[in-house]
Amino acid sequence: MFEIPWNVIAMQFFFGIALGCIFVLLSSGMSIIFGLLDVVNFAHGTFAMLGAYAVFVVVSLTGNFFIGLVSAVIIVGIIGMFVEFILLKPLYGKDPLLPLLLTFGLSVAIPDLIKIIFGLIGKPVNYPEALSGIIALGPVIIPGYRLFIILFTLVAIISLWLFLKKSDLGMIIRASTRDSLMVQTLGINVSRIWTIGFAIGVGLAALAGAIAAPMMSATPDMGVDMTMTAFVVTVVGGLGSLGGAIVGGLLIGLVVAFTAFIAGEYSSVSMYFCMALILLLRPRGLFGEQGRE
Amino acid sequence: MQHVRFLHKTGLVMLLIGMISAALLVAAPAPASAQQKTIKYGTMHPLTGAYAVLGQDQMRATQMAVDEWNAKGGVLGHKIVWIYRDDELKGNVAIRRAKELVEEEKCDFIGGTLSGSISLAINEFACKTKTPYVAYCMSDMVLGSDQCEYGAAFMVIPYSAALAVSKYAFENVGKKWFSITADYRWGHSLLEGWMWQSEQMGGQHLGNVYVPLGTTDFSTYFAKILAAKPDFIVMNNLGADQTAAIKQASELGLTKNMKIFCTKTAQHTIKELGSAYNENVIGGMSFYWKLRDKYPGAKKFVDKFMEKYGAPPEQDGECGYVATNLLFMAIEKAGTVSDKKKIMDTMADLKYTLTKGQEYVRGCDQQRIQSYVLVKGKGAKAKGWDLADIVAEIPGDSIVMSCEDNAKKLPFVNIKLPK
Amino acid sequence: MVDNSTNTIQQLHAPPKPLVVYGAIFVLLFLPLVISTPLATEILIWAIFGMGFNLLLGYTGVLSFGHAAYFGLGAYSAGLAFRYLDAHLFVGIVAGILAPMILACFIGALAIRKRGVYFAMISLAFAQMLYFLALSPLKEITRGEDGLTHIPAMALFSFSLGKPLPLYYFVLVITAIMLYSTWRILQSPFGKLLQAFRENEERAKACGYNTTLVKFFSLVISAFYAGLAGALNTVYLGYVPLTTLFWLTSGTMVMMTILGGKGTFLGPLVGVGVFLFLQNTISLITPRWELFVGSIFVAIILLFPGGIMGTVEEKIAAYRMRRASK
Amino acid sequence: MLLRTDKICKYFGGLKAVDEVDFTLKKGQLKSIIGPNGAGKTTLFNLIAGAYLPTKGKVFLKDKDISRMTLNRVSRLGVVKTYQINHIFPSLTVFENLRIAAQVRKTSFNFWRQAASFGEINEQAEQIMTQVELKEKRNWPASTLSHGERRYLEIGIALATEPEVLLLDEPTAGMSCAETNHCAEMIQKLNTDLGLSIVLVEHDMSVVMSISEEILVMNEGRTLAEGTPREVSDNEEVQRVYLG
Repeated sequence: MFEIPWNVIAMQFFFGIALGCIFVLLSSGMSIIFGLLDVVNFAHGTFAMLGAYAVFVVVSLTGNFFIGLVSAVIIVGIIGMFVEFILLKPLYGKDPLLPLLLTFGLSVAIPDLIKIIFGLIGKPVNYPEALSGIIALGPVIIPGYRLFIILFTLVAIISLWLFLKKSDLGMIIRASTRDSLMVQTLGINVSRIWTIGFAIGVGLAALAGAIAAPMMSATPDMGVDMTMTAFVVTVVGGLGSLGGAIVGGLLIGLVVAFTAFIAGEYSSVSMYFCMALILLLRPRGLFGEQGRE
Repeated sequence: MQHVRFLHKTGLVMLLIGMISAALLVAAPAPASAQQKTIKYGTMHPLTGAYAVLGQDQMRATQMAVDEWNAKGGVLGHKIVWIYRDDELKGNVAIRRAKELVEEEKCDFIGGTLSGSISLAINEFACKTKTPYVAYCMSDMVLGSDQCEYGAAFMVIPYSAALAVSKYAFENVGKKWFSITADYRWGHSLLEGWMWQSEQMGGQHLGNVYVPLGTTDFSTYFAKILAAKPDFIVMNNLGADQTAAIKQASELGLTKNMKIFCTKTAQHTIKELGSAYNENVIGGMSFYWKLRDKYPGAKKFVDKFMEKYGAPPEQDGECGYVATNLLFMAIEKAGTVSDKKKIMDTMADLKYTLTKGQEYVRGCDQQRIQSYVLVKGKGAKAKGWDLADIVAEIPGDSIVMSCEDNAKKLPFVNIKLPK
Repeated sequence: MVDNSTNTIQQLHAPPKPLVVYGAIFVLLFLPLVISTPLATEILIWAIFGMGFNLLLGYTGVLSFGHAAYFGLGAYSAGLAFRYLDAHLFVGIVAGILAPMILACFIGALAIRKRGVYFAMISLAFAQMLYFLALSPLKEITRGEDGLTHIPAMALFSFSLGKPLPLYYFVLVITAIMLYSTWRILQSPFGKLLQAFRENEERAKACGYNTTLVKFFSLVISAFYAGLAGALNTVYLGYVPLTTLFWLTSGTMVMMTILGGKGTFLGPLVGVGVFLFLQNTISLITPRWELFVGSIFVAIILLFPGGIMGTVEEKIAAYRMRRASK
Repeated sequence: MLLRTDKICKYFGGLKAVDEVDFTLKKGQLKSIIGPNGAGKTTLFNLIAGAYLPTKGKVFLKDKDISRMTLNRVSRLGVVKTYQINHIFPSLTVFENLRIAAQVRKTSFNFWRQAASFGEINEQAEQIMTQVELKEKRNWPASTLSHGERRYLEIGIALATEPEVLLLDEPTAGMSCAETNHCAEMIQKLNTDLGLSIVLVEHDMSVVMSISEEILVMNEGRTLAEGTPREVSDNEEVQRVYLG
């Protein structure tokens, strides 16, 4: 074997973490939705795709990527609210598979809608000027944008955690995740909490899509892969666990990065192997609660 | 119980009657088709899926060509009836469509398809049913055992594209190269072409990474490439994969101080990439609309297409236009609409000038010998459809192997691809 | 006597009368007269796939979002046997059935204990794993993206299956056998158990049934159907496209079954027929047919969760109820 | 001793739902468990039936330790529970509801022979249908039955699995006065005519007092008193819990 320089390994590690951060954003949204509503959101990647398009639209209007990021979350969050309110609400309390099937239907229909509105060709989103440079730490070269992804995800996840832990609304959401009946008896409109929770979940997905948009452009069919990744990460981390989504996301990011380095053609299958392994060793996922699986 | 048994009996009797009539259906000779003066041409295009935009272009260009011929009064006095189907870029659907076109719609000729792998399957089907098939895509179907007298490929074949781009690269940029290759047959064919050329021209292949189709994160591959310090990077991939790869190369600053060669690129890829596709990114195409400044045929075609559809044609559109024309030219020259063998033989020796300079179809393997165009991106200066500038046009004869070699897949079969 | 009225009421999910089985086969005999033969053949193949899928989703209540794995594995096993071993038609089909059943045993052992949505996700992920394996790492055998070509034309007792109509009737014979088998299974103690299980898993358990085993068997039987359909698909196409393993194949199956009516005997057949026919027709009008199909699917989930046949059965039952009460 | 628990406990987090309860049942006995809401009656039931795993302690059926067995295995051994809330197969007919339960010991995984051709199973289902007085509703979907009829069907399903011990969880819940009395009669008949051992959780004191041989009184997860109906009703502590 030839020697692998340490700086390449360091870069690989860094890229893996950056990739993992996108997975973290994706799957934490998925986890919140599942924990709160017991809904497996098959259209999760589709909402991420909408986030990418939202950032494209806002950037081409305002020219500012960061406004784009924030408005992507808001726009998609509002779309999510409507989706939950009109389409998902009638299905609660029925067969738990119905919401999954419904969101699957959305994941088929929405990309075509996007094709009609924005055309068949994807839309470019440029790297924000301020972050497009590279940072060289000796022989280790780091793109500014990836560093931004990591820091931004850190901030996003910490504020999400603070929101859930400290704010009144956050506490109600967490309580509803545990036992929505109990919350209802306290005189709180749980139905509204669900809508908000769904909006937050797809908002996080939109954030993931928006932040990934400069790296791969916004294309109508980009959602499917993201849904799959979110599934894998969620199963690895444990269904409905936020901590699991974070650790699982980073883990899968690193696994993909190092497989790409060692044996490129295995990179896309590696995360599925990882999932199968976890299932064999620890069926409920890394952080899953017993009995929820 | 009695009741149920009765139902069983009725059912069986019914079935028996049905079976007899069905047997008659199978045995009945096909109704003799009325002698109408039409010929039927059926095409398949991926109108849904990731490459829908290219499928749409193929379809439009075919329509344009058919309309032109019909306006001239058809072929040999026969009106051309053209139908098209969506193959969804899926193998099973494409085969179903091909079967429908041939067996149900009784098409005399079929064409289209965008995916090389699907074209191989359709080619096999066309051979079995002896239906002439004109493929619009880059395909290895004219090589080795896949070659068949009823199949013709009118896009540049994969290794030719690689030879064209590599020739330019080794002559003008440098010798040390690193490649990113989509991990399937098409990608491998391109890589073979590059490696062979590299041997001929003294290039130095520093390494290759295989990337599964549909990969969206390439950053994890770039660390390896940066460490190798090549003169230029070669991308043997397409569509969304290429978009992501170049975007992320630009993120690492690679498009600022290194050249990137895309063995095949597309107009819409350049558009999707926006400013990331700058002057350091050079891509290959079999046709770019700016050829209209060079050839009157191209000007006629591009202007008409623009006027009709509001956007310049992709190379796939141009290929569809030429392929459709060649089919009808062959029919006209052969002087028969029914002797398909003769039509294919005639097509195999056509010399013509349509959208580029003078070209010809090579007799032995029914492939169109055509030039390959290299374009250089314009980055942030791109405006509307003015996305790139032509830097070179490599003549067609210089990038194909002889028929004997093609039949044995030489010399590429001897290339040892990296693991 | 009360007997009269009870007979007419019957329950909603009554086992189908034998006439329904024969009637369905009778209608299928003439399908190539109405629609194109390749389309009709494809409908039959997908209908076999759908019957097995319905047994699992409709009758057992387990959603597998990775049934492409069984379908695709069946297709590849048969294709590999045909191509490399020059296997006889039936040997290839048997290979195409066995391999997915073994896979189902493996996935079942690993994941069948999980809750519904969890199983759906895991099965999907396993199917994707197979897809990516076939795409890149195993491309030497599977030919990757190109799909498996050069599969010799099949013949049945020196009777060529290369022509569309003989092929159609060959597939129809198998479809008829499977339709009848499904009907038998539904009438059997095991079939009854499946339905009881779907109705109330907890109670079935309290009755002493090992419900995990029920789900497991149901999955394996379903894989049998999927594998058979996959193998027939290979015979029909003379080619194995990689897309047989892609998740969209599973997704399409789910849509077809829901559309036709899960848990109804004819549901999969009707669902497959309507879906493929619609797709075929709408795609001639607009390339954006996915928007329509997706929206129709969403509307069905919201308004007619019983699908076409479920709604029809409901209407018939309601009509009979009204007549009986008069 | 047919059935016995040994200091059985079930904790849900900090809540001690059942705490060191010793419960015994002799063969052929009809024993009731009573207690105020939240006393842990249903939890004890579920522990015996195998629906819950005990936190501590053991359950014995004829000296065989069944504490770690799952619901279906315990059921196969002959300890079968019914449910407080109706747990039937709603869209199957009454007859099929019973037949499903009746086939469990005979032919659960036969997937080719027609169910209708298993004479013995069908006869058994018919017989139980008579016992629980649902003969007239034979071909009706269970979902169309009245509440009282569903309660009967509930018992019928349990009976069809040929239990040795029948655990009835509030069989008369939601029934009218007349229905309740009728149901009590039926339960007593099962006990005397078929010799079934029955454990009954019941709210209706008059039913409990009239048909039970012995009563276990629970409060806050623990045993409060045990004895014949008379002994229990004379117990001061029981009176305090029930009145105060």
